Amino acid sequence: PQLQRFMEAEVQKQRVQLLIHHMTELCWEKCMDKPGPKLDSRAELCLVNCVERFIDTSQFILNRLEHTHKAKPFFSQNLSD
Amino acid sequence: PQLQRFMEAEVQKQRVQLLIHHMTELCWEKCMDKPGPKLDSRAELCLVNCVERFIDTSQFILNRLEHTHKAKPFFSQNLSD
Amino acid sequence: PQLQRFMEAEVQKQRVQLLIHHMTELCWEKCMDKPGPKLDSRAELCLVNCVERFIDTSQFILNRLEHTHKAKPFFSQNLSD
Amino acid sequence: QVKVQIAVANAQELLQRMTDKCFRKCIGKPGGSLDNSEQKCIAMCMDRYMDAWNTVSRAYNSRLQRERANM
Amino acid sequence: QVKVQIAVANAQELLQRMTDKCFRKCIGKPGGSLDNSEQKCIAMCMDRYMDAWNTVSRAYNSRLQRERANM
Amino acid sequence: QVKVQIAVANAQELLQRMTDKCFRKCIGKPGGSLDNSEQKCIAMCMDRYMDAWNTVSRAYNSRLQRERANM
Repeated sequence: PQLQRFMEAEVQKQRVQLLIHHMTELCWEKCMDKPGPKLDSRAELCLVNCVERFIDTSQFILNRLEHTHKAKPFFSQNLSD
Repeated sequence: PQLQRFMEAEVQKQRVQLLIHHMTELCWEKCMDKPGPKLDSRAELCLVNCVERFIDTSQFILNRLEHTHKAKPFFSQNLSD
Repeated sequence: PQLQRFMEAEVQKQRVQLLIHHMTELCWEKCMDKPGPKLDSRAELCLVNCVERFIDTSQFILNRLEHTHKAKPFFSQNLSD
Repeated sequence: QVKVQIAVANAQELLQRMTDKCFRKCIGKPGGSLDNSEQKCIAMCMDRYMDAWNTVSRAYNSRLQRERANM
Repeated sequence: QVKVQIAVANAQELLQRMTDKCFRKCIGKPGGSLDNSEQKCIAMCMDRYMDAWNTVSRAYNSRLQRERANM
Repeated sequence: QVKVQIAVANAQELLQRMTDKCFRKCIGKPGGSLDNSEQKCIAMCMDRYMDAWNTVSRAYNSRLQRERANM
């Protein structure tokens, strides 16, 4: 059980790493069209906001799925077939 | 150990195949905007150059990572957390 | 053998699910540039046609590969190396 | 239990792809908060994305049945 | 047997990527059938995609050999 | 040992995505060699990509800590 807990924690860490790679790519496209000789403060702010808004978007979607009636038929259909 | 070496070689081959699929997609986008009835020599040269420059880019990046000081904090941070 | 058949069926189902996710993404890009307050009938028809034509395209490609001479050197080369 | 795992994986896959598509569509330059118009855009985008997923699933299944009937 | 599995996986990968690229390139707004000009476009696109795959494979292998010769 | 494997996989993932992005950004039509201006572009692109990765990681971790503090 200790080994299992260790493995689960490592799998979870890897999932976070993949999310960070994904956000880096997405925010790179949104904030860095012309990479300059330094990371200027505008690009840095854009990157930080991009991560914050991406997490906001995920949470907004999850919340809305839990509270809306539309979600139920989808997930039950999904589980039953 | 012989089976293991065989498996490792096969895994390595599959990695090369995925790299070739990836380069085909990338160079297709760079060199073949309008596929014609034949692979003309200009598109063919572009594809060959595209593969060569992609490998150059990978090697340039790897070399620079090894020689630059910036790489060290990144990789050590990466290993320690 | 029964467990194996069950697992194979589940793996196959998951492959279908991934195909559906892939087609949703592709057809979303082709048919839904501006999501409106309702799924209008034009977008719905476009989605259905998009799925049908995507499957047509897959089948067309598979058929042509089987009947063309070009396919043979490719697949045999592929199998022999 | 395998069935539940696959259903969960499937729902997660849908969630991830939907989040990605709706973020790209609704957030232009990311600002200091998720403002009202962005939230409305995301809500609409979610509903349409799930509609699209449902329509695609139905279209795929009906095609499959037609093909089986023709064999 | 492992070799056959890898070759099959490799052919499937090529097929998937080719279908995706040629569908995107040849089908603008999906209509009620795969019309003649779309079929021609797909056929041409397939041939060029396989040419590209072959050219890329050859270029990669010749680079690999040059590198090995230099070591 | 699992930790090392994950760190290696993570570094490889970063390397692959960075190579892809910087190749797309810096090499227009691929020519007969990697010329000087392309090399400069790649070097700058690498540095900015690693900056972006670091900034994103920090922003994600600080968000996580704020969320935990609020629970």
